[in-house]
Amino acid sequence: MTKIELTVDGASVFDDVEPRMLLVQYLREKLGKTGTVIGCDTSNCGACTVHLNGRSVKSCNVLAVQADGAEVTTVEGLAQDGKLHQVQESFRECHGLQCGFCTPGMIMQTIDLLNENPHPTEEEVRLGLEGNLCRCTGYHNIVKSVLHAADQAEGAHA
Amino acid sequence: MELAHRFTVPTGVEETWAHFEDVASVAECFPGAAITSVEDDTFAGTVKVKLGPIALVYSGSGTFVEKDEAAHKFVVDAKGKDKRGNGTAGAKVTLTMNASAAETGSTDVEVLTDLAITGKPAQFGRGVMQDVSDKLLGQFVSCLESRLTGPGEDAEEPVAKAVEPTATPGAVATSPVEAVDPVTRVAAGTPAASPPPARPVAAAPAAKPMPQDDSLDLGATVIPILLKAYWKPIAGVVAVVGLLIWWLAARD
Amino acid sequence: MIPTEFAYLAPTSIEDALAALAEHGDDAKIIAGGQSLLPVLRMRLNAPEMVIDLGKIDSLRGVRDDGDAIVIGAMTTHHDVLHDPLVAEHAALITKAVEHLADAQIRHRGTFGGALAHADPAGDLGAPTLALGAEFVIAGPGGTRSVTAEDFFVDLFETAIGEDEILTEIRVPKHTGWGAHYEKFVRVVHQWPIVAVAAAIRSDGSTISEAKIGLTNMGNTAVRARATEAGLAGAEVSEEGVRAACDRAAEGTNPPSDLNGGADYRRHLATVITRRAVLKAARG
Amino acid sequence: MTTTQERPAEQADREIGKDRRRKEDQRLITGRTRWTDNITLPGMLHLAMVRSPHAHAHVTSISTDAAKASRNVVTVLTGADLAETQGVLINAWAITTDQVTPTHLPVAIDRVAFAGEVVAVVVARSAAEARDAAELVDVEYDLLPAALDLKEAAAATPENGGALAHPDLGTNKSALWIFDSATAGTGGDVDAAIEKARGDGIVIEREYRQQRLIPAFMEPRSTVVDPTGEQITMWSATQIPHILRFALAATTGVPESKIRVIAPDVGGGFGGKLQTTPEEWIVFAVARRLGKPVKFTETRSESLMTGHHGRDQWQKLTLSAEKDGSVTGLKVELLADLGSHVSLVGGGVPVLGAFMFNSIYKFPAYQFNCQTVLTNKTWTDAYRGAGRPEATYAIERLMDELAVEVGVDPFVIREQNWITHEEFPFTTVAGLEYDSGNYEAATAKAKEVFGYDELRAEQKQRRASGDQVQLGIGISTFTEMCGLAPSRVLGSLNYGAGGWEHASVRMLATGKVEVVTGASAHGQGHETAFSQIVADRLGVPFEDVEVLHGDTQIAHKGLDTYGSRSLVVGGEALVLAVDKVIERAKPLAAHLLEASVDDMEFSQGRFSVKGTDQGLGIAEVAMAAFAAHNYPEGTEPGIDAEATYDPVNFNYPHGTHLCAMEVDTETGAVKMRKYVCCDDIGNIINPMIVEGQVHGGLVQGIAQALWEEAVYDDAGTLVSGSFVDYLLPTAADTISFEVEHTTSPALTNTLGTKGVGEAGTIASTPAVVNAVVDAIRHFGINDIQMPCTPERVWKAIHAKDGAGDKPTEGAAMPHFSESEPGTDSTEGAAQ
Repeated sequence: MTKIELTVDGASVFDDVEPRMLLVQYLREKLGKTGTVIGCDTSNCGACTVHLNGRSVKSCNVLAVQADGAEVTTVEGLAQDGKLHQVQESFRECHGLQCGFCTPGMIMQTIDLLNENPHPTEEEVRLGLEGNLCRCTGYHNIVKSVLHAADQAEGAHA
Repeated sequence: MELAHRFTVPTGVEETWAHFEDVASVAECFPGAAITSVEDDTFAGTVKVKLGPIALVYSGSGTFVEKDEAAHKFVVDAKGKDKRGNGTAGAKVTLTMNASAAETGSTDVEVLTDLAITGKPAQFGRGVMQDVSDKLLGQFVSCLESRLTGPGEDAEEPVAKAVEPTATPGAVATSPVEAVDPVTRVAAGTPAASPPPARPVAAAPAAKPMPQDDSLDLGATVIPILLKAYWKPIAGVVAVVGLLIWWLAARD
Repeated sequence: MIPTEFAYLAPTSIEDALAALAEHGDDAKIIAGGQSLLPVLRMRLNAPEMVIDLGKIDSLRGVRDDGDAIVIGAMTTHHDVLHDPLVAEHAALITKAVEHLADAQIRHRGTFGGALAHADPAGDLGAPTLALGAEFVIAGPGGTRSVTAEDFFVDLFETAIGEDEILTEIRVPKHTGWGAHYEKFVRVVHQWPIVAVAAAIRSDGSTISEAKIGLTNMGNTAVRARATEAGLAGAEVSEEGVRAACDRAAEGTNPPSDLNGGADYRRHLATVITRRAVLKAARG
Repeated sequence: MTTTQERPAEQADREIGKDRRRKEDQRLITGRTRWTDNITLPGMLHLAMVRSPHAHAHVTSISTDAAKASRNVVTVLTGADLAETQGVLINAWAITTDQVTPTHLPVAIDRVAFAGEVVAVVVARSAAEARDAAELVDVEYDLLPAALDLKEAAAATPENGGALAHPDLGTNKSALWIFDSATAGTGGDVDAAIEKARGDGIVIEREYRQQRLIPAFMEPRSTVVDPTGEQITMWSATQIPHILRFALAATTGVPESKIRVIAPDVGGGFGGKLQTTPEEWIVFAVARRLGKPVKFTETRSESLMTGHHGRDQWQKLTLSAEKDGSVTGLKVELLADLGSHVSLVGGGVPVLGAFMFNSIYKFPAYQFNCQTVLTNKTWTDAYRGAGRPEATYAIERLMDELAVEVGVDPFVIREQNWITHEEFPFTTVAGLEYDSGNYEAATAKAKEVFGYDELRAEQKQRRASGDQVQLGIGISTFTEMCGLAPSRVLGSLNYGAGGWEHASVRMLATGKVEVVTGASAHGQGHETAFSQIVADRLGVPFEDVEVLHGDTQIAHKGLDTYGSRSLVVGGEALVLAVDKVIERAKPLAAHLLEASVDDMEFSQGRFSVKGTDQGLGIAEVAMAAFAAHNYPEGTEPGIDAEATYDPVNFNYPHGTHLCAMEVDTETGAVKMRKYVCCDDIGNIINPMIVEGQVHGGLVQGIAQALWEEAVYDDAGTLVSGSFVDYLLPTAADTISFEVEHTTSPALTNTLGTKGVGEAGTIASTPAVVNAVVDAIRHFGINDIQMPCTPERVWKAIHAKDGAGDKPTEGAAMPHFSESEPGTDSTEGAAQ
């Protein structure tokens, strides 16, 4: 067991974990953050995407011990005071989800993408989501959701 | 998957055949192999394969299912399973010797290998296990070659005596040896090496530190000391005893 | 799926890491970004008893200017390499290759040195570092040594890094002002390249004076397209001007055959992709 | 005759037709979800499966001692240990009375029949420890020859020494299913038609491969069973909680009333979760045996290897036509790979296509025969479209070939042969009655939006200039049968269950409405669409409707979700239930208003007395029923109602899909440039959801055309067994689509709706392949086998100059716009 100390969705966590435990398992099994899900075992699908120190990572591809000292944000930590994040709103507005299993990862990756490039083209959005698989939407409305979120943010700043 | 290798050694057929009286010496030629027991025509042992991020240990046994002294042919059936239940590996190796037509007193040796790997290493193969298979088999054959050639001979002589490449037209190159002129390859700085020592067959030490255990680091390539011609009837999807590789979508 | 049990160390200096490696030897596995290692451990295709994490060694991160070369710390993430102005200015080929390496999440976590040490022939960094003549600095118990890219990539997943050594940094000779392009051929974008070509071209816009070309997934390691490089010197920057030289791109290669294409198809692809990469590099 | 309507203008006061944002989304976008794998119960144990790495072998010994001794292991069970209690897996659809159906045990006992079959189960206190111990289970196998190749397996007999998937059965042939229009009385003799065409018409013979696909839903399957209490509760990531409960009861001896199955949030299915799985049976058996809650969640690699696969057919097709292109006959001979067992409805999948090869065309004669074949691979079953994509692919590819042969635009040949809108209702040569449709209208709209003529001009120009990038246009004018299904029809096909659906409506005292449906959504948006239907019909606010589903204790009756049935069958049941509520409420309202029942009117949620301003809202009536202080003598104090709807016919959506593909002739790479579809799915409840269904369907169909294939090696190992090798497209591999609609309301249900869940998948695959072939036909190419990989395309293009493969069969055929009809590749027309 290895001691770790980190911040998850704004709350500090102290724990003892097996070194082999993946960050996604830690979030799900020990913290009950089941909003973050596991979709594959080869880091292709991106369903487990969270932010580690402000950057999107695949939490199935990080050991919990490697997150020691880090700040982790999951899909469950996005809404503030009951108000959804703009990207969450946009996914609902544009029907960017169907079964919803890939959605937490898509949303977390979208937020990262827009942080880096607030005004992406459609092509940039599509490339920016290359690490996230969806089987329901054909991506059409996911892309629309991301572009909508970018527009809304622009509108908010204007 | 079937793989074929051919080479020529500068000894007569009977003398060459005699080398195979020792069952273990054949089995131990398999890269990473450690023989734990030999009984009549059957042997048991382990094969440890390390390749990049992967390390697997197969344990199993092999049997000389056919040994035809008159035809100078033997067939070995070997099978093993991964220690962690990741799957199995099986190989049927058919080795035949014929007096060389090209050079009196020499023997042409043909090694045909029918390989099957099951389980995770095959499931996650990214379809390229062929290359690894060739590589391991190439090392196996190199080792056999070195034993037949006998210790002490240097690398140059067999090259001179090697048969010409017999790759069939349109054949898929399966070994660097085919694509690169062997002389160039040696000249290009591949460290010259002696044939692998007798047992256990560790990979030939290169210029870097190597663990001196019984594991095979595929990296520690046994230097080809003879020019070999590799060919392959049909490139199917693939596998080899103890040849395991797998590729992943992620990168460091 | 969950890896087998292992112990974990996160040393904060290279010396401590080397000491740990010396102590645990064959039972230890180094984890850099872990983006290739962790899937292998999850699949249980390896079961190290000890995992040594280089993530807390700050000195292994970052890019610096070192006269005629830039030096990239082995633990610099792909994302940081991609956005580094020194790399963009002096080794644009690397910027281009990293841009489409894996995906954003993996670029945030994966490291430049980790990917190179993994030595996947289909990895995106072998070809550009080989083409640019990078040197690999390796620390070991006896001190530090430097290995050329030609010598670094030994074989399939095999490098010149010894079992008791650690790759610490990569020195890339400056290619300031060279045009660069990394052209990747895939069926779907999250796939490993079927073939990719890294081309660095020095030209005045109409005539090529020098070309350096690395090929991805055309053999057990990244390889240089030497015949093409030689043929491009003095070539006009046009489809026809570079065609003959690029048609020789697959010479001396030994590409694999797999579900995505046979060796013969890859050899053909290499010539086309090389031509495209060269023209894009030369034309900026 | 069918009249096509424009979509009615949105009315502010009507819910139906509105782009209502989904009720489901709040929990899904915030991560407050209920996936099965999220469930944790006190004392819950975890399973790991020990699976065979061999495709076919005798299990000679299993040693579990080391595993049992491993840390935190509760027990290790083999098939023999579970033999008494594990039950069997059922085949619910024996397509013929003499179908050969191997016994399908959840845990194999003495023989394994595919790589991935479970041979032992480890139970431990954590999933990691279960996996650790699974590695220690030592299984010895004695290898048997494996039947892997479909054609070889079909030909194997004990006499010729071919490998048999189940040696004890003596054959790999499971069932031969035949439909012949001459025998059925629905058309002529196809062999006669072909024979005639060989003399004076056109005969096109082709063989197409439907490669094996994997549904690859994003949520791996997971099952939790809690035996605590009087009932055994199973949570499972399934499309079919009701069928699952029935099958568990039928095969384990546990009374159905003692089993509760819950499908909580389910992350996609696409047919892949229309299955009763060994893992579900195993978890059920272990939980019962140990009396503790047990969970099993598969890994992605297990999912790809052992979740059922789809498609996998060889199609031999013979189409006959007159010289002018009028079709005269179609003969279809299929080999369908079942895999190792005949799974839940696996054998029936090709039969679902049997009635669709003739599609929208007026074939005078038709024959379909299908041989299902057992092999030592993962079993196959429904995958989005199930039978109909295969049929549509074949006929739409053939119509393009016929157009080339005749030398006309592919639209001309389709128009010449399709059912015109005046001819509806139309009974087809396969015996189905198409109730409504308008192929002309959908085609005209699709062509216009697509810019068909402009793209054809560009194609011509590129071809003339020998452009390195060639352009191809692909057409697919599809129809399908969905809304599964009239129970009597299913009975006649020997299917083991019916095709009805159930709904109930519960009027709560507080004015809220609980709607219970037997459909079981996994991404389709039932909670939203069904709320819209109820809100409109009952006149209550959309927000006041709560849709409950996926729990056999709440939705006690149902037949679940598949085959584009939820709206057209489940929605109709809901309409019936709502109407019953209104009928039940009416006497109570009349009583409360002191009026005659005959004077009551119901409109927009309000009962009123004709000719007065007196009235009562439905919520008030519900409250009155709850209070029950004052209700008519001889009635019950309640207005809740339920209904079961059995459809009278299938449902026939159709549409025209147009696709432009660019082919890089230097590399063989194909790239989609434009995709337009115009679907006629009748009236639309929620256009936003419908478009989402179409988009997702399109990409799955496109993926079959271009990327996906489950590949086995010679030993029977699935080598595309992870997302590294099984290539799902990403956002960067796809484009935005233009989705249009025309509307011919279905005449067989109240709402006039048609199913849309599978339409995109069914239509898109042939459109894409037609476009790829169209782009390079001038190289002498008339087919590219799916998936159309760059290597296959490049080799086909370069076949002539010796750089690639042999030319495809009949490859000498020229493009229609450039040459005379008829070549020696096709019999008949050549003079």
